[in-house]
Amino acid sequence: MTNIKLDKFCLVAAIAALLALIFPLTGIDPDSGKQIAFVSDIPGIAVAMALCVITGAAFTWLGVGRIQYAAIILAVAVFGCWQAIGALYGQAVAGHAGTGFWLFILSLWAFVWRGIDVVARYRSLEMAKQQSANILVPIAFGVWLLFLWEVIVAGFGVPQVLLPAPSAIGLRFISSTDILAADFHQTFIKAVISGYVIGCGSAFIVAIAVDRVPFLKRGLLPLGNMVSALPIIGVAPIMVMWFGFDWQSKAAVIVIMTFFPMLVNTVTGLNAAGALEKDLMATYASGYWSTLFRLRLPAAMPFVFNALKINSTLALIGAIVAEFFGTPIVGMGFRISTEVGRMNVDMVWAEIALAALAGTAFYGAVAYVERKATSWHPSFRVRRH
Amino acid sequence: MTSNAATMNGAMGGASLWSRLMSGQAGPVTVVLIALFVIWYVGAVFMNAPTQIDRYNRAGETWTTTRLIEDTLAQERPILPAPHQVAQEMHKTIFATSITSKRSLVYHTWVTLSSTLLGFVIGTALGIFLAVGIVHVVTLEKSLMPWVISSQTIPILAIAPMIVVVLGAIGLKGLVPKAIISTYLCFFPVTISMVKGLRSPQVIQLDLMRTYNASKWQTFWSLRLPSAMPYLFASLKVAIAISLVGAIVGELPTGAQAGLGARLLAGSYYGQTIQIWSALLTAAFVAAIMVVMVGWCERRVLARMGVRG
Amino acid sequence: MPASADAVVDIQKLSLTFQTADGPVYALSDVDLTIERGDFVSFIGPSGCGKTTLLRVIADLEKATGGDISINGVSPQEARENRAYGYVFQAPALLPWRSIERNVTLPLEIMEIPREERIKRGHEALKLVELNGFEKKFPWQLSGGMQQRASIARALSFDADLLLMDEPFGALDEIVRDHLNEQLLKLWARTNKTVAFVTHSIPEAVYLSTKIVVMSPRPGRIIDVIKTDFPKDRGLDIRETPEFLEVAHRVREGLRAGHSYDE
Amino acid sequence: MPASADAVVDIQKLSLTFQTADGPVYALSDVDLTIERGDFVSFIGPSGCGKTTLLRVIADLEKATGGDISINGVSPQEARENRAYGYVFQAPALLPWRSIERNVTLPLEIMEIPREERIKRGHEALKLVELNGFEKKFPWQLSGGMQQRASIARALSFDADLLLMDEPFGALDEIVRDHLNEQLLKLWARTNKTVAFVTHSIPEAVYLSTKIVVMSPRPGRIIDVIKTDFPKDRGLDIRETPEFLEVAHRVREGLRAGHSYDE
Amino acid sequence: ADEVTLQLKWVTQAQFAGYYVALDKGFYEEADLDVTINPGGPDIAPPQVIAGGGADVIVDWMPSALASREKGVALVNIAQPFAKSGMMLTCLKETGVESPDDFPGRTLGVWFFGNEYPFLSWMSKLGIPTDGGEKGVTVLKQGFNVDPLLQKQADCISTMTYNEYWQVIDAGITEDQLKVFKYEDQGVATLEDGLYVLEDNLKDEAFVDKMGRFVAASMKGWQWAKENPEDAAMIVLDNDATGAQTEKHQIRMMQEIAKLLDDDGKLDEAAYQRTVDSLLSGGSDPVITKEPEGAWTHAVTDKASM
Ligand SMILES: Nc1ncnc2c1ncn2[C@@H]1O[C@H](COP(=O)(O)OP(=O)(O)OP(=O)(O)O)[C@@H](O)[C@H]1O
Ligand SMILES: Nc1ncnc2c1ncn2[C@@H]1O[C@H](COP(=O)(O)OP(=O)(O)OP(=O)(O)O)[C@@H](O)[C@H]1O
Ligand SMILES: Cc1ncc(C[n+]2csc(CCO)c2C)c(N)n1
Ligand SMILES: [Mg+2]
Ligand SMILES: [Mg+2]
Repeated sequence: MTNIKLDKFCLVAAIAALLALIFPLTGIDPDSGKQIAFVSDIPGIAVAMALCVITGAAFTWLGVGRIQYAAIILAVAVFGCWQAIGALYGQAVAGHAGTGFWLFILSLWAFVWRGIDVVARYRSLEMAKQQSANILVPIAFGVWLLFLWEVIVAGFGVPQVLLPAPSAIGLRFISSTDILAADFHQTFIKAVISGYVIGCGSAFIVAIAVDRVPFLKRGLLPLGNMVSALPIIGVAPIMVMWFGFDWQSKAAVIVIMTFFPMLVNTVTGLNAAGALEKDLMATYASGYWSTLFRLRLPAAMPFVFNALKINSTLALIGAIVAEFFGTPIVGMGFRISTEVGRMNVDMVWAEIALAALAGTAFYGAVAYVERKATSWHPSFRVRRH
Repeated sequence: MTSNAATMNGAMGGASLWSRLMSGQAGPVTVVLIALFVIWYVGAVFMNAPTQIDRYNRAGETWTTTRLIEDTLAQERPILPAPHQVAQEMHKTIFATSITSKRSLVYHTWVTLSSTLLGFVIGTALGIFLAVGIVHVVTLEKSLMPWVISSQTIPILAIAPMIVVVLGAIGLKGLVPKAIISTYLCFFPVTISMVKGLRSPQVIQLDLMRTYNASKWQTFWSLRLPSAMPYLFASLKVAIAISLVGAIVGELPTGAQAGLGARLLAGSYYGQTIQIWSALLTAAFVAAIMVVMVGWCERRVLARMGVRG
Repeated sequence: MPASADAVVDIQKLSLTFQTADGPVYALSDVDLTIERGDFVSFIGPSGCGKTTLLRVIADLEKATGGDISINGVSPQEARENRAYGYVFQAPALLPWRSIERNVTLPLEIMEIPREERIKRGHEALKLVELNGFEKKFPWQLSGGMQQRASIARALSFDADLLLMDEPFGALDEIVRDHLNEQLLKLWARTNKTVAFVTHSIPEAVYLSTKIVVMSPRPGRIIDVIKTDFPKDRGLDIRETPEFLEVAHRVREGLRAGHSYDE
Repeated sequence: MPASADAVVDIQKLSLTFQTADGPVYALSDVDLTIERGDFVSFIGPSGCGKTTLLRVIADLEKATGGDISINGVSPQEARENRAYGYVFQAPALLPWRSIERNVTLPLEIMEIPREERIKRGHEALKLVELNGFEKKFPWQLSGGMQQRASIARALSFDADLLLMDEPFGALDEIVRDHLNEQLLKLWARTNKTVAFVTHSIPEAVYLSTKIVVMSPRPGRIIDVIKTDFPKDRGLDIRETPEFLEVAHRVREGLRAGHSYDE
Repeated sequence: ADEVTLQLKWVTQAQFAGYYVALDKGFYEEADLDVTINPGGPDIAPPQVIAGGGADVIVDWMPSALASREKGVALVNIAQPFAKSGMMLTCLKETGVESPDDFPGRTLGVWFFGNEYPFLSWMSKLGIPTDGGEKGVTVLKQGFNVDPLLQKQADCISTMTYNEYWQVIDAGITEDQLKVFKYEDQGVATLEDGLYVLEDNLKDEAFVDKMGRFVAASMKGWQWAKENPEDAAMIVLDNDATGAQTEKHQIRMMQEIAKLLDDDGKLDEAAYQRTVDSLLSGGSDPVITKEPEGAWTHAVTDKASM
């Protein structure tokens, strides 16, 4: 028995690209009744497809064991993507993509997946190399998803008002930075930050008070657990009614949304210190506050950060949804709901992109602080061996 | 020492009914609830007083404090309705109305509940599926995981209307778009917890399976999945609550269609705060009941698995 | 009530019952024991016989439900508040967010001893357990044995006259254990501290102690107290002497009598 | 390559290096060892010397980076795929959601042995460790010692000829340990299995083995292999004989030679 | 029967009584049509729905429809049942707003989501900036109700003659405590609640015929509703799935709506031109940038009146 293992992904890529050369690249123009474009009309895409067939076939036998090989197939895939975009917009394929075109995309998909796969398995003892590989994987995956989105929207000719292509969103993002900045300032800097700080801060203080008074702990916590299961979003119209149109009402919604996760987590965390450690402090006749600061708060930190992370995503979403119920005419939620009505869906997506960026950055920042503050925690520990 | 022993015995044996009540959970919860009601009433009086006084002034009436308090607790469109007003409205719309009527909260609850449950089931399935992929396929772990987290920073709730329209364009109407919004929200906690749960078997247990030369599937069924059960249930409690939020928000834009979200909106549209609050409280009860039911399933399953407690 | 002026721990008819959901657990019953100044007392007995519980009662981490106990002539609570003892738990119980040095000086910090003094005494304690050079490391960067030594240093750092040690060397391998046994004996001989020491190992108990307390379970009782008279500066080699083996044999017999195999 | 037809484990110039972020860790180096059918081999050595690693290489839980190893004449991987051995880990590693019976029959389930047969063999294994009557209990309802016995029953249930045991009695108290030692010896004498046994306790090693392998750390090497010739049906009392003490002394000297105190 | 899906601009209420009456009284059935009415709601944009294929015909305001047309959704007005605008700005007298000259420095509540165009053109006609400032007005995105006025968060709010205005009255404020500015009176009225379809579909003769029957049946419904306001309101209530509407409010709404209705639903070219001019005149930021072409047709109403 020979031990040759065929690389399945490369095989799929090669076959799909081969079929792509054979099947019609585009559909038929409904007006003229003629084929819109042939592979042979567009040298770029023909070359790219041929290249895919060759590399796919080669690596089907060779296997993509090495990182250099992965680099080659990723390079071929990037070239292919570039040609596909060129054909879509430069050669009027947009809106009429046919079987051949989609087979070509499938071939690229197999390449990209296999390439990412190899990079994901890459192991190096050099920190720098390993880290760049670790970052490259999700980025490459994300870029591929954007490409797919672009190609599907353009290829099927999805109306702009339903779903704009990433390129259109990107252009809009760049050309509207002033509006985006103003909205960001209103929603994020004013409402989210203040709501988050007040909500998490007050919950933290209340948690310590609750912890001091066992009666409250027994009485308030079960209710707290219930309240965190509430559709808090429902209070948004009430908050607007109570706190007015400006950012204060949004901050109030955020305070309510973030309060209970923080309360419940902090109280749980304050009880996380082990019995042994508590006994240890007792043998030193350590007082309440001394034990709180030296033992229980440090032990509670992982729980506190857990809540801070959950809340970082909740806060922005809360603010945006609350703007739905009345705002001054600036803010990310305002813009989203207004621009849908104006059929400027690309602007809507630019705001969504901004929200996703801001939310991810916020989460990342909290996660970073967590890593610094609780570097002692087992989950962050580098293995000693 | 002896005195110490005495107090301990005292605490165990002859404790007064009162202190025993208050040392459990039911007692304190009741007290806190009563306190909340008192605050609510006081709040209602204070928040509704300005408009009430305005109204007296406009009508040129004179008023006394007692009358003011009475009137603030009986407004038709109060800023903050009093608990008994909400209770009356809930009684009227839940018990005193035929459940097939469009004015019955039971009917609206059912509409919301059905898409909640559908979304919850799909979301849980999706969440588990993703987690299984992430745990078994390195590439998925590295490429997908960061995007799973980022996906939750997209304000899906704000673009819910657009989603409903776009899904409508591809022929998905009624229950499904709402359920999809629920799905989007509730797969996340399930994925995160299940990844943790499926990874929770200790190295030694995995090694054990290896010494038996167990296949991936055998390891999954006899080790990973059972270990993940506690994590799964913890996340299901979050997921079901969040799924309800999704269904409610998904109903907001569909305006005049049925559901608790539509009730919230319609109440808001006509400034009928009592209606808003009763829809809100109903949603809260539904959420609580669903969480309790998941907890009940959890206890049953874990008990069958022999977990102590 | 104190039996002798020199009694550090004086226990009379002590009993302790835990109230649990399944009914009462009689952890200790009718325990009488006096520990004199300078004594090295080992407690040995099958698992669950109440060794830890007894130590915890002395340390005021558990309240007796009957009988009398006094530490240095006062109640355990007062003794604890006077910081009369150092306690070494079975597990190291180091705080993972503090460096070794800051773990060792934790009790001094709580006693509000000035910083410089703290650091000085911390260094001394670490030197005693041969951990100098590891001050800035974090607990997880040390092996299990080193962690246990750090926790001993912590108990030594504030120089209490009474040391309560609950199976401090349980998790260590035999060689390291032998070595730490030697060190502990030296420290004890030099400083004239009083030590109460729980162990599962018969040779360890025999080697270290001036008095071996053999306990039996259900309810925890003292079934034998064996005095030894090896010199204070005994070496590890005494373990192969007939006297040693004889005492060890007596301990083993006592243990076996109180033991049931199905635990 | 196999040295003798009867060699169950044959190791030649085996070495294993872990690649870590801080640089390579040389866990095993140049290990030569033959275990014959019916041998009871104990591995003893300071913490971190590579005992577990060696056992894991034999079990194909770790891949050697150099040298040759064969189990029953085939590679460790094939041996594992043939289910050639039973492995007892240091901790019981019972699955908490399975009853004792279902824990013990887990390997049989994975080998797709029919239900009735499974239950029969499970019962037999449980009887061997004197746990009959506890089939329906869950692990947490058993004491630590009973759990460890259940895990031994699990390794015995599929009746492999080779038993690999990594400090199976490490966490037990001395009396229970003695008892289980006796039981294990009886089982071995009766079934003529081959056993590879890791321990920290010198008396345990001497008492149980036909061959004691003394190891030293950094990198893990074998520094002494001591053959004993006590009868197969030895009793616990041999531990007080001079021959026993002599072997123990030799082991202790070997250990001390390879030991450094700062671990 | 031919299937027709109608997307409304807002929730089920008497504002759309004609369509519900036509459905309920079987006028559509008589015209061999199988009509589905989809209610709208806040943040449902009818042009988006029709672009996505979710409806055949939509109810929309002309400013929004023309703006969408510029964004590439080729909407064409096929009928205009509402001849007059019901939009107004309602202020509390006590705030001292007497005329548009008093607007600068005030806070005004405005609906967005494509409903802001009439307001914006009015302000640009008055030369009042809408960005806050000393000389400008502060604009609030008004939510779903009249709270901003009642709670004095705004000096004036947008209301419809047939809806929000009465909610203010119901809240206990009397008519003489209010100052209203009707868009009709200010000469800035734009056409509301017209029927729009996609231009491409009109190439199809059968579709034009279907719409002809649809418009005819709908106008019959409107006629009936005008004549029987109480019954029409009850039909609306029957169709409201939230069960939140009240009889009193809907009857009153029907009566007000009746005042705005046209007889035959045929688009008045002059009114169209007025709307377009007003939208084009938006100063630096007009709602539409160029004179629309082909944005309306009489083809359908001509068929309907045959
Ligand atoms: N908090 C408690 N509640 C109920 N029972 C307890 C509690 N603590 C200990 N016990 C019981 O008291 C008995 C004595 O326990 P203790 O920990 O003192 O034993 P031990 O001699 O230290 O055993 P080991 O050698 O295993 O450490 C045991 O049966 C134990 O189960
Ligand atoms: N996966 C690993 N990666 C890196 N180093 C490892 C790994 N596993 C073990 N080591 C190192 O290899 C050496 C031998 O470890 P091993 O567990 O075999 O020791 P041991 O003799 O079993 O010790 P103990 O008696 O403490 O169980 C140790 O220094 C250990 O730190
Ligand atoms: C968010 C929101 N947008 C618009 C209106 C106003 N409104 C009520 S009825 C109606 C007429 C539609 O033909 C309009 C625009 C509102 N109240 N809330
Ligand atoms: Mg103990
Ligand atoms: Mg080991």
